[in-house]
Amino acid sequence: MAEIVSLREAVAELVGDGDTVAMEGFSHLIPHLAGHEVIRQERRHLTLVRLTPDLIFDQLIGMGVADKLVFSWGGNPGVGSLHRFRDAIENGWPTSLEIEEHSHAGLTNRFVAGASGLPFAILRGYAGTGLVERVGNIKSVQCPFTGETLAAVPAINPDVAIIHAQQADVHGNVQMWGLTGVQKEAVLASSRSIVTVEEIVQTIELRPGGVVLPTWAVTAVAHVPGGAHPSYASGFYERDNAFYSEWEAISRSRESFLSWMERNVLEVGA
Amino acid sequence: MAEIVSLREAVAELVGDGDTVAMEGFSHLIPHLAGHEVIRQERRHLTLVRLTPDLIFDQLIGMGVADKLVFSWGGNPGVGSLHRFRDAIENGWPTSLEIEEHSHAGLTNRFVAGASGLPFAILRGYAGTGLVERVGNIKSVQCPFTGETLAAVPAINPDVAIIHAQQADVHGNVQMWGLTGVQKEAVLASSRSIVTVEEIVQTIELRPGGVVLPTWAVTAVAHVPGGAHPSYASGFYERDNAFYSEWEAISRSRESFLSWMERNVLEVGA
Amino acid sequence: MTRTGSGTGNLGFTPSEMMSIAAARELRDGQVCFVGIGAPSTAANLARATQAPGLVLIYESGCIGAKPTTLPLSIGDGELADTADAVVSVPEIFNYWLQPGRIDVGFLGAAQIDRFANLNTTVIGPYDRPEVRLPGAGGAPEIAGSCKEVMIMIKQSRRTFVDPLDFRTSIGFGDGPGSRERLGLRGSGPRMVITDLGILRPDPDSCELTLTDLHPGVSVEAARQATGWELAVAPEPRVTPAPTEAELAHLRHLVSKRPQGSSK
Amino acid sequence: MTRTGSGTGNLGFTPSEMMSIAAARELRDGQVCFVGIGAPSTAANLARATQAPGLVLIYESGCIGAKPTTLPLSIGDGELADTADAVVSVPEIFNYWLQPGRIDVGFLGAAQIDRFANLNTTVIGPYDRPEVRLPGAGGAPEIAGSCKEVMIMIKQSRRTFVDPLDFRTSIGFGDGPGSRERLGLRGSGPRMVITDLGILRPDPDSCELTLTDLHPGVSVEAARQATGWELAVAPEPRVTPAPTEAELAHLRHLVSKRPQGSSK
Repeated sequence: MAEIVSLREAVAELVGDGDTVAMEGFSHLIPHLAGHEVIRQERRHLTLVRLTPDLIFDQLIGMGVADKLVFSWGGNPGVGSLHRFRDAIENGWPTSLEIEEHSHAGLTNRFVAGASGLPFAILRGYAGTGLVERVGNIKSVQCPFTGETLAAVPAINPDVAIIHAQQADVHGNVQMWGLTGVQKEAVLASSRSIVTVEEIVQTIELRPGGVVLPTWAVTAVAHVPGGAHPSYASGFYERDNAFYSEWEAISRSRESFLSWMERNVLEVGA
Repeated sequence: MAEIVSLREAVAELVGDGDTVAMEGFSHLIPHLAGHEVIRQERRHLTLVRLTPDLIFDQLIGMGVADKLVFSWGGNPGVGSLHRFRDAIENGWPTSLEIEEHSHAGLTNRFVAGASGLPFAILRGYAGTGLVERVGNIKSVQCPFTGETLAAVPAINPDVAIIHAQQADVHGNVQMWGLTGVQKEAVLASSRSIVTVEEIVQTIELRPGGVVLPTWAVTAVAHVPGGAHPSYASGFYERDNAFYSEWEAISRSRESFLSWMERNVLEVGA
Repeated sequence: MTRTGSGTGNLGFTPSEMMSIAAARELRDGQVCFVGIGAPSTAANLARATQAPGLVLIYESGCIGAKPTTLPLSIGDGELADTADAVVSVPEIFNYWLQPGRIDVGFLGAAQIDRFANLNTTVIGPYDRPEVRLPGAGGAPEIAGSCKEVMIMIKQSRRTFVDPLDFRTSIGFGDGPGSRERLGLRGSGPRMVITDLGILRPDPDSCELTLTDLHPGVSVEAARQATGWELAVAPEPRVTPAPTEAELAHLRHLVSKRPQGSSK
Repeated sequence: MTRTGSGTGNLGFTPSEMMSIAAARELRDGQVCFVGIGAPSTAANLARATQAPGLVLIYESGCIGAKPTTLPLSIGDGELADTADAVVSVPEIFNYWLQPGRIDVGFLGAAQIDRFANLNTTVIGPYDRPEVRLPGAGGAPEIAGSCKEVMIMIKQSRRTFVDPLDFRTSIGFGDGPGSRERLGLRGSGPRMVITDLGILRPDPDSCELTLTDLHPGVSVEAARQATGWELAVAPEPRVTPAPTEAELAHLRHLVSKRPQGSSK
């Protein structure tokens, strides 16, 4: 059964140096405030995993939390580059960042295999792309019935998954709705999980499009209203598109980035 | 885009002799009346596919519609045997019935592979069971990353899927809710599909647990209120447990079966 | 062999009732249990009504955390979906919930069992010319393979306790020690077999089912007579505590509300 | 090369607007279109507002049949989910909807394109020491492989039309005729490349991109100058009809409602 704890406790107990940490959220329900807590607790040498690393991953990378990034699309959607991500890859600042990149379909299926207790997944993918040569983690397998060759990717089973959801009940059952990306798979693929939520309710009432994670499949729930800002939480608040745009200027230089992080993350409590 | 037609037209146009026909419904939303129409139109040599053949498959088999059955559990749930299914397998009446049997997990994954456009699916399954030797359609594959051996089953891509749902809108978009089994996969795996529905509404309002099939993924929708009886349609009517029980006596002898079918199916219009 | 009738006899409970109650007692609060229909569902719901109110029931129809107030007739009754914490598709139940080994207890019935707790629910007689065609595998092979442990409920007789099986639908301990490991199965296999006569557990070394508990009024000899092989018996079989009044009351209340149509 | 500015010049529309409008015209009512963010999303929504109101838009975030009234900034804006016929998980979008080849048109942009319409969205410069690290593959490799046909929108210049690519992120016609077949790809590949200068289509025999249409006021020479290889040109390139007032009005209305923050 999930324990309901503070975000500080959840990160302190469940995220260790050197862990592989998936923070999922496909443009919606991105666990920004949980990422800030990981930064404040000065975790190091993490392997970060996410289909769509955006601002919170830019921040984690810029603060030197990660040794490695597993991803499939890293940008500021509709705005442009992730400058901290680029600075790490192009210039090794603040540390060099190993990357393993996939297509969305490939990394998604790594999560699916992980959630399914399978060692790998097959897909029609990657054919004819440079990714096959550049990424060690793509192989092929033959169909034992038709002889066709398909791409194979290994399961990913992170140490910890961190996601944000709209609500949990007092028992730790979680419900999210709207775009739910690959969050269920990330939680089910991982050894441990932290779910930050907008609200804790007595009883969950199922919503249209509601995806429920039963409490016994979650390790910890933390009540973190606004935990997805500047991304959004359908039913609670909208995407702060202006902030995504502002991030372009904030993150472009190392100095303005660090000073923003100092003021807005390090000096702020959980 | 799905055409909205009568059940008679749908079966006449979309179900041909010799077709492989999946009629799905996992204890809920079983397309009974569509099955009756297939019987009335005297289709022959069908390969019928379903995880849980129950009364409607007993009727189809007893009326000589099928040459082959692909399934994973054939019984009258909570009551006992399917006598027509048994009579066909044990005594070849009214015709011999070839069977290919799987576990639920295996047949489910045949549908998943079919819906996914993959030639096969892998699972941890069948290990140590007699099914591996008795069913030609189970092979194994090695994980190219770990070397582990896993079961492999071929995709199933029926000619037609027939399902029952609670509602469609006037454009042919379909919504079902409650237990939805493997119906989405059956429709997506098949070349053509017929969805019978309890009601046709102007606009679909998403329900908790609602599963939507967009109109362009469906071939035909037919308005068939009560189409799942004696199984149930959540929100419309309950399971007729008494009829499931009565079927035991009706189906036990060939004579009482045929006379029931005559009165209740053949003499009834679509 | 006076214990095979369905009357309550002079003990005040039937062998079937004893079987359900003995099984229910083995489920612990907070466990996650994958439940087959029929006897396992009765026992699991009795456990929820008695010592394990937080038992999480999973039905292969897609119900996670079902809390039925009446016994379902099928594994897909509306009551299961309406009371569940989550309802998911059948592919998801098997691929995301069962296969990875996150279920504590798989709860199975069968038509035949052998000395290594392998089960048959497929055919009686030869596969190609069966005397009785049974329903088939359903969820059993993967429940048997993937759950952390398995509990089996089956009425004990020379028709059900056979060696060899007419067909091996799902695996217990296969051909004995090492079989499960060689097959790469992750679950530890059957923990116990609960019958209307007593309880059998696998011998830690040989994996062979061994009679360790007898229900009240049942003799070792009666259990031997109801077993189609030479039954291994523990040195001093325990006697199952008789049903308490509360257990019987809960069970009878549950069964009385079972939908019309159930034959077992 | 006076056509690369963003002003409307004396034609009354910008090259970017012509590109969006030319692309929108190629989408047909009732088609199912897998849309990337940015220029493709603008064109697809313009098509929905003009000649293809029944165009079905699919976004990789999980939206099937999205009907946004404002242009989304990201592929996961709330507007997309709120207006969709169905919202599904990301695994389902890729595995059940894209992979089987049920999407009519995949609509892609890129940073670089080569003469066989292969695309780069990964790096400028060497992979291990990139000059510019781009976002990466996203959904593109499987969109390019699986959709029945692919349309590409890209501004034409010697920086974008290059041979060879710095990295091949997704495939057009690979190394030429037969490449897609050898790779087992099911979709037929790029049908056209729409730029701010004109339209290029693959030669039926050689698969090489050939300039077949020029936008109003653009010369063959200008297109040649903006191409990093010797551009194949059709014998008599058509001239794209200029945007109608209605097209321009719809486009400008859409763009005016785009959320703050968009840089393209």
